[in-house]
Amino acid sequence: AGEPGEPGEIPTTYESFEDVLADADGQTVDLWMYGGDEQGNAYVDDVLAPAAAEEGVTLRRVPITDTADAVNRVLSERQAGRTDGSVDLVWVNGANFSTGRQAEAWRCGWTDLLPNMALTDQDDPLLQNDFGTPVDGCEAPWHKAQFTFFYNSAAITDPPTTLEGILEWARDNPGRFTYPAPPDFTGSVFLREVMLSTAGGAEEVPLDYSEETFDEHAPAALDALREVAPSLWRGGATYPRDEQALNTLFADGEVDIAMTYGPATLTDLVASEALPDTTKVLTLEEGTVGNASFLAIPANASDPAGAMVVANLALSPEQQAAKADPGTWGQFPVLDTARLDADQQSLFDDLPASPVVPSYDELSRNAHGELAADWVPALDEAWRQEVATTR
Amino acid sequence: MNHPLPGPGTGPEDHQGDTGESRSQRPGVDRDAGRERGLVYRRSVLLALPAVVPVVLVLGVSLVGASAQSLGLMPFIGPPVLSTRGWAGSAGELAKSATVSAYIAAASTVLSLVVGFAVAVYILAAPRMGRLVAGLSAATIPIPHLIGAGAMGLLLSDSGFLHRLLGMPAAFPALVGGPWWIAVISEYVWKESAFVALVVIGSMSRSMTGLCDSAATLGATAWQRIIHVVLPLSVPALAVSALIVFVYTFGAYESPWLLGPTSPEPLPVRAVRLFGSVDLDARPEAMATALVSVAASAAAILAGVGILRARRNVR
Amino acid sequence: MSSGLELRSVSHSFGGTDVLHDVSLTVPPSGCVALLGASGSGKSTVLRIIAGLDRPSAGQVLVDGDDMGAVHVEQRGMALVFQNALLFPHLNVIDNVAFPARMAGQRRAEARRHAMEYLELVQLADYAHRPVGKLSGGQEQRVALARALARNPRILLLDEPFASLDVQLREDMYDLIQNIRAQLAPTIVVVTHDRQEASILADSIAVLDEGRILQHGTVHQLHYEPATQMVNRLLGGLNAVPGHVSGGKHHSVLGQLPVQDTATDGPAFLIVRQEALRLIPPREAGSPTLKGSVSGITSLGARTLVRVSFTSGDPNPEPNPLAGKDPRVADLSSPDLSGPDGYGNGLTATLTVDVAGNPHLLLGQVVGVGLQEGRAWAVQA
Amino acid sequence: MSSGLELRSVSHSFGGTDVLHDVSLTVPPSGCVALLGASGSGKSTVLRIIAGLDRPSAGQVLVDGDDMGAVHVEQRGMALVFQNALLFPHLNVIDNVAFPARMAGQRRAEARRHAMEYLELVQLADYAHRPVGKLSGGQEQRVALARALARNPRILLLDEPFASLDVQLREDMYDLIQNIRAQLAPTIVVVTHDRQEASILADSIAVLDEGRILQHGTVHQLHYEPATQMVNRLLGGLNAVPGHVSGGKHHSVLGQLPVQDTATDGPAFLIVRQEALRLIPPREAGSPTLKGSVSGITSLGARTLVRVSFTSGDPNPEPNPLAGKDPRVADLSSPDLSGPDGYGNGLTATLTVDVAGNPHLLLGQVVGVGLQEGRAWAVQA
Amino acid sequence: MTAVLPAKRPVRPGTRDVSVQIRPVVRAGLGVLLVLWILAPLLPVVLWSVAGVWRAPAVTPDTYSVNAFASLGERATLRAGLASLGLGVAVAVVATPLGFLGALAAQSLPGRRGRAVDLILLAPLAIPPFALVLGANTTLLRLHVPAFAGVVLILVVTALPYTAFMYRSALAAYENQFEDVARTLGAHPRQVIRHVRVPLLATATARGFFLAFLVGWGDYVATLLVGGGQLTTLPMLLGAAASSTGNEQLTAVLSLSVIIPPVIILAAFGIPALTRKAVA
Ligand SMILES: Nc1ncnc2c1ncn2[C@@H]1O[C@H](COP(=O)(O)OP(=O)(O)OP(=O)(O)O)[C@@H](O)[C@H]1O
Ligand SMILES: Nc1ncnc2c1ncn2[C@@H]1O[C@H](COP(=O)(O)OP(=O)(O)OP(=O)(O)O)[C@@H](O)[C@H]1O
Ligand SMILES: [Mg+2]
Ligand SMILES: [Mg+2]
Repeated sequence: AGEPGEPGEIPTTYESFEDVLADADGQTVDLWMYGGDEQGNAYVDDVLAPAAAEEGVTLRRVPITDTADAVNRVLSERQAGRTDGSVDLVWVNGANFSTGRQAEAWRCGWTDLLPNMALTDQDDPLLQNDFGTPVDGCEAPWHKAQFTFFYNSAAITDPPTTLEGILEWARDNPGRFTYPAPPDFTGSVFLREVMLSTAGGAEEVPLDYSEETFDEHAPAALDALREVAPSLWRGGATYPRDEQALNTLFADGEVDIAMTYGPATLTDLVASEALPDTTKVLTLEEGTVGNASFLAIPANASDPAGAMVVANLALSPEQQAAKADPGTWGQFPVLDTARLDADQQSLFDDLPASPVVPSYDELSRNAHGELAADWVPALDEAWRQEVATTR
Repeated sequence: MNHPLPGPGTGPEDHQGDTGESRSQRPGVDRDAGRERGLVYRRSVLLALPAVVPVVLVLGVSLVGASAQSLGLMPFIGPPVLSTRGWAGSAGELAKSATVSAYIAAASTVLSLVVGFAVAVYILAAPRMGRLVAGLSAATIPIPHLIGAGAMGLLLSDSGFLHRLLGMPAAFPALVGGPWWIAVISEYVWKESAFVALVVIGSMSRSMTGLCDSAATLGATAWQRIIHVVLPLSVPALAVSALIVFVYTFGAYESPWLLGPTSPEPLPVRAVRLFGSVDLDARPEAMATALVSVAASAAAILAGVGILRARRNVR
Repeated sequence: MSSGLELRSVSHSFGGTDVLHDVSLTVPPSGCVALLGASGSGKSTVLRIIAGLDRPSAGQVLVDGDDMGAVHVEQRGMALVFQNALLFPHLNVIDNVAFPARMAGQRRAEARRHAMEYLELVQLADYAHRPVGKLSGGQEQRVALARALARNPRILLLDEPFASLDVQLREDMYDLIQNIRAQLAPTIVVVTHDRQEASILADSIAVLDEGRILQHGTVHQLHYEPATQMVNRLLGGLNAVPGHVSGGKHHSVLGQLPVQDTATDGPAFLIVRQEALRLIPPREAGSPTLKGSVSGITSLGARTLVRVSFTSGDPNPEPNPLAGKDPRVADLSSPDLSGPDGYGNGLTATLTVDVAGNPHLLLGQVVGVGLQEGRAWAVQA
Repeated sequence: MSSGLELRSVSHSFGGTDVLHDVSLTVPPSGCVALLGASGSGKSTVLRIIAGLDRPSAGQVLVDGDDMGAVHVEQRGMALVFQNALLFPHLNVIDNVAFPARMAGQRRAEARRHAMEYLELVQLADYAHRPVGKLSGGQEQRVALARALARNPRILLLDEPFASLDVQLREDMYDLIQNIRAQLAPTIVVVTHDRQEASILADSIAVLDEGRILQHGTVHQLHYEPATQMVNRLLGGLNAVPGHVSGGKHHSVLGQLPVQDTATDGPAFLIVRQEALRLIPPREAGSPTLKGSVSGITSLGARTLVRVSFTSGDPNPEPNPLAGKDPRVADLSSPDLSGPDGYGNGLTATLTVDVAGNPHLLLGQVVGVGLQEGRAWAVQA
Repeated sequence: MTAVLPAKRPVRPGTRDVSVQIRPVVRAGLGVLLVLWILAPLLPVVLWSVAGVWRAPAVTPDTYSVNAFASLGERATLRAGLASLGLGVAVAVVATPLGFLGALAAQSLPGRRGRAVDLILLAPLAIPPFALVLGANTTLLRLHVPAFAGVVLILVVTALPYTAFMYRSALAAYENQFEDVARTLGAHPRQVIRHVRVPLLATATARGFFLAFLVGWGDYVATLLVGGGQLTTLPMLLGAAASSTGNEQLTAVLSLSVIIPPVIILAAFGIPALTRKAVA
């Protein structure tokens, strides 16, 4: 953010990255991102921000508990007609991105300017669509993630290998399984995975949302969840508020299986003993959903050039490699190895392996893409109506 | 005949409070009194302005904004379209949420008053230990509800501190996320009772000790002194704090969100969830929910202030 | 320094109840008026109105002829010592007394020095640094007095200022007030229930009853020439013999007594102060007495009240029994009890006599009563 | 119903300051003791300790011989009327009076009926439904009294209960207390500054000074045979002639006067109450007088205090000037002013004489002073 | 209250009122219960702040560590602390006098108008903070109100009910007669306020100021949404830390860092003032 500009000012457009660099010099970029991830915070503060400073950009991290807060802020500012927005860059994906797009809150068409975009695979579906919403150059990829289950190997010797198996295991072990209540991000994903599973596979459900397809596929999933509910933790009378609450249950031995959309964090959680060292990742035969997360620039950002510089920097092999180090953050890179030169490749090859989390290749075997964002609220609301309130 | 005009800055209580009504012997008197009452009145209004104006402005803007959003008149995207969907679409859920909120607020208020008054009396009655309790109780006031709720969660949740202290019995009740909102209410009572005690002690005049002595020599036991002297003299303070506690717990979000069950949802939890929803169409509904909470609280305040002032006139 | 004070037809009511009716009162500059009156008669209200704390519902307060209506309390240059001391609880003793000086803009040290002098006057210099909550009742009253004096007022209003002081201290305080009067000569209005105090402090006494001024006159007038029986009672007069006045004489069980010229004919009480009567041994010759029998004895410590009952049928051998040196005293031997309205035809009357020490009398004993300085006064019944 | 009350060597201090020293006091069942004492001498503190509101730092309070140490205030069956009324602000007048009955478990209507009777006793039935904030000072005091009486206490403690009442009402209240005593016979301790009040109400008077009991005796004893000059002053005695006692006689400017047998030799004040003296016209024959000149006149309204000064060189033509009927009165014609310690060698002495009415004297006028009932009493100086 | 002091002298054997002897015991018991009630929820927080690993069913932490305290020394944390302090003081400085004026006006205005002022002063309580903020935010943004000023404005409105009602209840117990006395002693109205009313209401002022300070010190929602990221306060750090797994220790430490400074202020000058009875 910077000096308040006049309302109604047209956002500057840039023709070349040189222009961007010129403009960016001396700007202060406010990066709004979820602040609950200590490793993430440390990476931005200690690795990314110094690198940005070398390019003449001051990077300031604004910690928030929920990305929706950032989107709300941008929307409010736009509603008020402010062009000197306080948000310059957001770590975003999925529904929040889609919301912003609906509201035309993002600056678009700027990613092609970034030199480092050339290192990504332009055809990678994860980078093309964000939860079914075309990216259209409105956000620059940052890292990839894979929905992952994990279990306590001290309690379960013979873990299930499919989602159906997990539900069956839950029925056989009353009180030992639960999932976060949607609209928690992780809980929502679990819901969709169950739907894909009850539908007979990811390919059975079209990515695009329509009421017909919803009516066709959702009921089976909801039935399955309703059926398993009595066997869940607390008999399904209540659900953990969010992924963090589920993790606490897992750590305290209340449940034996948990899940996350950010497997990168598991390494550190186990290392710091926040999770038991018997924690093991559970890979499903049918694969799980994967996504990419991005850095987006609001249309009214007051320092867009600086934001672009940071986004470009974040895509550099050095930063991507540093970020992929499980000791730093462990986030899966978005770069296409094929496009890197040998030196750059070696940066990644030299990374230590995580003792808990398998490699991205292994995790993303049989992976499928996210459904369109419209699915998310529809399913969440249906779950609230039919599963959450029935007990 | 001229009456002394009250100087600037003092309240009209200098004049026994019953200005006007009783002075009607002479026509001139009435006129003067009337003029003066006008002055007192105008000065009081001036006094009120610095406080009232920001409140009215901020609340007015907020309420108008919220109402407009609830009616679809202030969408983030697209043209404004008047619609009552935010209200009518979920009337049943709104009612259910309102009931839950009312339950939490009522239970928390009653218990806070009881505990708060007990703390206040204890502080008055026990010289040494009372000071400790007073200090500790005052020390809980700075704790934000969010932290209080977190702490209460650590204490009361399944395999929380209490459960562990008791040796992890299987029959440990569902305090956090259970059907009776016990952890939520505990947190409110824990925090708000300290507030009640603060207000009650603050309202006690110096003569309280003398009056208790007086009551004792008239045969009132310690308990009777509390019930028949301390309690009635604390009623105004208790009433005001009851109002504040009720309205606060009715509209607060942190505790029920952290410590309550997934369903049913109190009004504020529902409003926040809907407001944060990725579906922009949920905003009108969020605002409608918030406005129901506002309306209920406003009704409570209206009733409370009415009762309070009526009581004061009786006294 | 001092100012004349005048109340002109002041009335006051508290929410419908009339508390003062048409009260008029004049206090000359440097004068001191004592306000006497029954409990609840409106004395404190009068002071509050003078001070400007309550506004009268009608009438005016004038100081040196100027209407105070528009003058603020604090500009009236008056000080009021309240019935309950009302010391500021947030200030200690000396700072309470220093308050007026502070308000007048003096610096703290100066104001305290000044205050200390006044504390010495009320004999509380040792208590200067006490919190006011730790004083006895009488100490509180004295601090309140010192505080009011420290204001150096033109007009000093005192509401029962010495009620909780012991005799000795009270006398010291009387001296203090006399000194203040001699030196600074403020105009003073003092409310008291103690007519002795009123007599000592005040030039004149005003008697208030149910919000009306019954009489305002000198100490002597009020004692010996009360306007009404109520005034007599409020001044501690115990003797009011019912009867009636006709032809300048009061007729009662006691006989006929010439009374003041201004007495109008009709039913009337004969007022004789108990202090003006004395007991005379019946045998003692040459002293005109009225014989009666002792019907009650109340010891007041150093003095004793003896009630003597008279019956109209009593033999009254000596003529002019009440005739002392006063030529007005007339023949009581043939009392005319047949007043036109039949008033005063009670067949017994009681006189209370105030005697020194213990008279060693028995109930029923026959004694003579003589009027020490021969005074008789009739008031309308 | 009533109980004996005893204080045994009670001491008390407020945070270091000693307020009571070794106070012992016995009140027989149904007895009434008046506590007299200077302001701040600890009277209120004594009552609070008896009531159990303060715990003494040493000593015991016994009721009927039982130590009250462990008995709570409300179980002591006492009622205390505080110096400042302390009415409950949240209750109106009648509910204040009904309070004790309510505490004892009576229902509201019953308690109010009961309370109404007491309100009638204090003449405030009309004020039953007033908020207590709207009472005058005297009305508050009476409500407090009614409330205490309504408790029907075994022991009634009164702290200056009538200080703000007018004479008439005060007398009514005395009657009320007498009635209560006659009917319910509670044991009473009453603090007062009014020795007349003390004389009327109490069987005996205890005088407190600086936290010590100086004397406890009958009304008569305290007036005429005070233990110390302080007691004399607190009881309003104005005459203390310095001199010394030797051989059963007091020597002073006034001459030699036989005093009580128990007087020890040494410097002493001669105590003569002003009420026991009278002025005698110097010419009046046959009446032994001491001649002096009028040095001051203070009008007390119905009475007057006349100060008469005597000089040792004054011619005293008549022998035995103070000799009334008292055989103890001795020859004053040759005063021996050479006490061993030189005490009492002042060459003038002043006697104050309390006379009825206005004696019409001039300053400097020579008058004779006679002792009405011949009393002389010496206390150690 | 001397009236309920325990009897110091032991009762002689065989005398009455044994029940009287129990009362101090009951009272001590009650005291212990109250202390427990107040401290119980804080205990796990304190333990967590020094816990390394602490998993059920361990009653006390499995391992201890004070690592998280190091984060308190970080520049960002200190800056956040300063920001919180500034916000709290700003809110209190504005809301306390406004609350006083409002309370005075509410008390002196008759009937319906007084009630209206009362209602308006209490009204902010009725509006949940998020609704207040979201409703007002757009307008604040539109008017280009600087972020800090906007946050302060919103929080002042939130804090007003507290300051106003501290004064309301103190004024109710306040003896107007003291002002009468002061005026007869020559104090003009402004002096009456300065020398009588203000000191007599000092306790209420301390309380009101403190509560208003806490509104600013502990705020999250308004700081986030109105502050627009310009203002990073302790609660913002805390909120972020609390929303993830494995951060219990940091969360606990940050919680303590939010709680302890006001408690220190309280202990230093506040406790007597806050727990004392009203002066008047
Ligand atoms: N709470 C207290 N702390 C310290 N000293 C006190 C306290 N209360 C009273 N005193 C002191 O104790 C002494 C006795 O007080 P007490 O009230 O018993 O006097 P008193 O005889 O009733 O006087 P008065 O006739 O003026 O009412 C006084 O000197 C007073 O200053
Ligand atoms: N605030 C009030 N509201 C209504 N009536 C009142 C108020 N204050 C006093 N009164 C009444 O007015 C009358 C006069 O009161 P005031 O205080 O002037 O009496 P007072 O002569 O001073 O009596 P006392 O000697 O008992 O102090 C009393 O009957 C009292 O009950
Ligand atoms: Mg009065
Ligand atoms: Mg006393």
